[in-house]
Amino acid sequence: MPAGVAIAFALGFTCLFTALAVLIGPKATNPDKLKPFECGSEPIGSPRGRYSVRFYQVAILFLVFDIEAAFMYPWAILYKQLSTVTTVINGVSVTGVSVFGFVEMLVFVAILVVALAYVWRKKAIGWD
Amino acid sequence: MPDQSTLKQLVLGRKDVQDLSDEEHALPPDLMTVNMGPSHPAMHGTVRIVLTVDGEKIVKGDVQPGYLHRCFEKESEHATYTQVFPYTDRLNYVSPMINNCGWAMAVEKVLGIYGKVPKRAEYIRVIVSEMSRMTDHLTCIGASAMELGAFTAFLYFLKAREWLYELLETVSGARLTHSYVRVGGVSKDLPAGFDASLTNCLERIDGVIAEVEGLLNNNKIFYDRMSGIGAMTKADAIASGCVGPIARACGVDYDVRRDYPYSVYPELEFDVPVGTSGDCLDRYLVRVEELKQCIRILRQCLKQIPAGPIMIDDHRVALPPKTDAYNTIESMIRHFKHIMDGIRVPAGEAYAFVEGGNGELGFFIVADGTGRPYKAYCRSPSFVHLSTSEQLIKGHLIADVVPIFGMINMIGGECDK
Amino acid sequence: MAQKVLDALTAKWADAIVRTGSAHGDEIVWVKRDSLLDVATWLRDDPAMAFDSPVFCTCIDWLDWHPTGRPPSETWTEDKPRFTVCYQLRSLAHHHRLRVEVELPEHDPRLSSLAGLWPAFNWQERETFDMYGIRFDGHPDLRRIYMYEEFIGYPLRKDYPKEKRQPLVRRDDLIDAPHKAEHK
Amino acid sequence: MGLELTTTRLENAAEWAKLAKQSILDKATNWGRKFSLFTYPFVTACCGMEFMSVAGPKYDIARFGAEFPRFSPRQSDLLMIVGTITEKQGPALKRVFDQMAEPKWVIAFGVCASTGGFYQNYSAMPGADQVIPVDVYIPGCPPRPEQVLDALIMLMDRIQAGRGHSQVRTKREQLVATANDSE
Repeated sequence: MPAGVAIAFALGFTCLFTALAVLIGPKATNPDKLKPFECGSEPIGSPRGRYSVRFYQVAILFLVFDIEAAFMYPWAILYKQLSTVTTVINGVSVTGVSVFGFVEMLVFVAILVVALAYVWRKKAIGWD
Repeated sequence: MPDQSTLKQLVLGRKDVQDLSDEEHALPPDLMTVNMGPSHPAMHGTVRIVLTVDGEKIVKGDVQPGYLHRCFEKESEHATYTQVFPYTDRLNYVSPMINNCGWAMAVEKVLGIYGKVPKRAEYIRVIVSEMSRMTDHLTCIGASAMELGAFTAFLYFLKAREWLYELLETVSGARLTHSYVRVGGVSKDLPAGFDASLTNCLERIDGVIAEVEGLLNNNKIFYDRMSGIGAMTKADAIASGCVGPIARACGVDYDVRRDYPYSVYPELEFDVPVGTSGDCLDRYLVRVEELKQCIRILRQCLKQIPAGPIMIDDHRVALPPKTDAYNTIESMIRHFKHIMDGIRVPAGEAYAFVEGGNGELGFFIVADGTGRPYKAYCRSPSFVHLSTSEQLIKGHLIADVVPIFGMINMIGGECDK
Repeated sequence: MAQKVLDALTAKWADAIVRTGSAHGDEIVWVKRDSLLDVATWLRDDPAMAFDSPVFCTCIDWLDWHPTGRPPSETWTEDKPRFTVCYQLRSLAHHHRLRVEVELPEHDPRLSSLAGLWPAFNWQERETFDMYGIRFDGHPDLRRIYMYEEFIGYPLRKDYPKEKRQPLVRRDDLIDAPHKAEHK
Repeated sequence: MGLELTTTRLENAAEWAKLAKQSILDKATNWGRKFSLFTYPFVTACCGMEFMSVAGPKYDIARFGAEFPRFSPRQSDLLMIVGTITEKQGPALKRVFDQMAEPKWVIAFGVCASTGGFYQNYSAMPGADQVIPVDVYIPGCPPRPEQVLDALIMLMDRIQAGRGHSQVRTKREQLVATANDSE
């Protein structure tokens, strides 16, 4: 249920603001406005040319490590619950601290560090 | 514009499609032309570069200055010698006082009173130009650090620059466009309590420089973005007329204040930092070292400044004192004639140069005996350094254009005159 | 100090040199237009001269030049050359300076470019061309550097009025549209 | 219909009375716009140094919500013309202004941007308003940072009153549209 509310809120806000912008915002289009912005000069060269494949490579690598960072957020929130272990000793629940949460993330990061080392050695990150 | 295939072979040695061997039959991507236009934060707003890029690597850059051409020469031909001072402020508006001193020395050279300016005035000129040189280096390093992402260094240096602006404002009345120096001396004496506030300000700036050096000197990101970028060999630097911090970074041991000593620089000792590899990092280190030298010079000047007149007492050049001008008719006429017609400079041509913020800033004046210069050419270091930028950015990535332009310290007003 | 440069020059290039002089600490040598390139290469390559550092290149327009306090013979007349292109050179090794000046007539302001010898003059000659209309033969890419391509005329010449604007773009709803008046 | 579209010069009081009426929604949106100005610093010359000081730690422009410079006209609504505009720069300025999203305001920072200052010659343009409509002019060469902050507050009042050039133009278009529909 709370996830549903969160999603509803998110969608609600985005739709509200875009609707407001569309309704209230004044519109004045002129031919110059639709041209691409090139620091104030006449746009030259066509964007249709063949791009170097390196752009795609660097983008994909960024995606991998970006998602890795994204996974850390939920982990950070749940860190407290992950590392507290409640064991029941003769009827009394004792909460101790375990390193489960930390090790779990270490493993996750270690895998990606191996990937990073491989990519670094293959010089896929740099441009030359 | 040479067609794309020759460009590719010319620089990158890539083979054309026909003679590609089978296994490397991947189609080479087209060269893209990109605009790094006039209104771009890294271009200080006044330079347009048409970049021909292969992916991210720059194959050819056509640098086009001239977007801030405000006709310094044409305006100064229509103004008297003293009226040209406000125009010289706006040449290198990051260190305006040095331009003033340069113009004043050029006119004194044509007049023939080159060394006869009173000692105190010379000392005041050195003090205010060294303060102006400090604001130049502070702004240059701060702005290029900010362009590389080090926003804190920018704010620290801006704080230090504010202190200097306030001090320069107490001296000349304006924060930036001072028009303080006059032919034959300076317009006003230093305000009371100036020494104390200057020494206090210098200590604080020492602290700020130490802070920013701690931030930037061994900062991995800053080091990687700066070292090896835009390197220039010593021979190239000399042949392309580079001077100032950029030439010193390449190892050219040339500083106008020491090699062609003018004003009271022979009585001050300071050393000239010289770099080795000539890349952006060396330019940064040379500028930081020069900041410290400026502080050292200022401290010596404060100790050695003599009392005395601040204006040469040659009636052809100096204005009559205000008390005479209001009481006696002759002085009033002389005052009026001096202001309206300007200083009568005998016909002749002379070239005088000073060590500006970016290097040798010279003024070539042709005088024709009237009160207005017949020709006033300004030799601007930024224009010369910008002409080397086409070679410097070749082969680098697009992102490297930013530190190169930051460290060339191309000031629009001085570059486009 | 650079007097010995002038003596060496006159000794070596007696025919190419029109006259020499010195003003306010700078030694000046007037060179004929067609032998400028050889003198310049010699100045740069000769070990005794070693003028390796270019300082500036500009042009003086002598139109209606009448210096006060000077004999009337110096006022400019139609037959005298109108433009003088000055190259200032410096030798870092020998620590001396020299200004090479070439006088050009009004109808044919053309001389050989020194951009090949010193790269600094590449842009400075383009600036002199843009401002004074001096053609530099052999310059790799002689086009306007400060003004825009559509600009007509050479602004720093004495006969170009200071406020004659050639606007590229103006707002169309200006009350007093100056550029319309000019174009009519 | 008599409502002349191109210039935003207000000839008569009657016309201004019609334009001045603001609905609650207008007032609310103007209030929102006033305090969140994203500046596009069109920096060219010496005023750039003063613009740095204005954005710097001492005369902080962040206190007025206009601190974050956006270097693309798409994301900015206040065009600050900082420094001299030369004839060669004119087309670039006009193009950047046209590419800005509505509503947009313009501040001419310094006397060179307002009237060309003491550069009255073939290359310096006599003021940026030869090319684009300017809302607030700041005198001074360069203006003191306090003048800049004062000009910003002046611009905020104009935004709140709906008297910016782009606001007046859009209001006029609405009036003309409603006038045509009612016929």
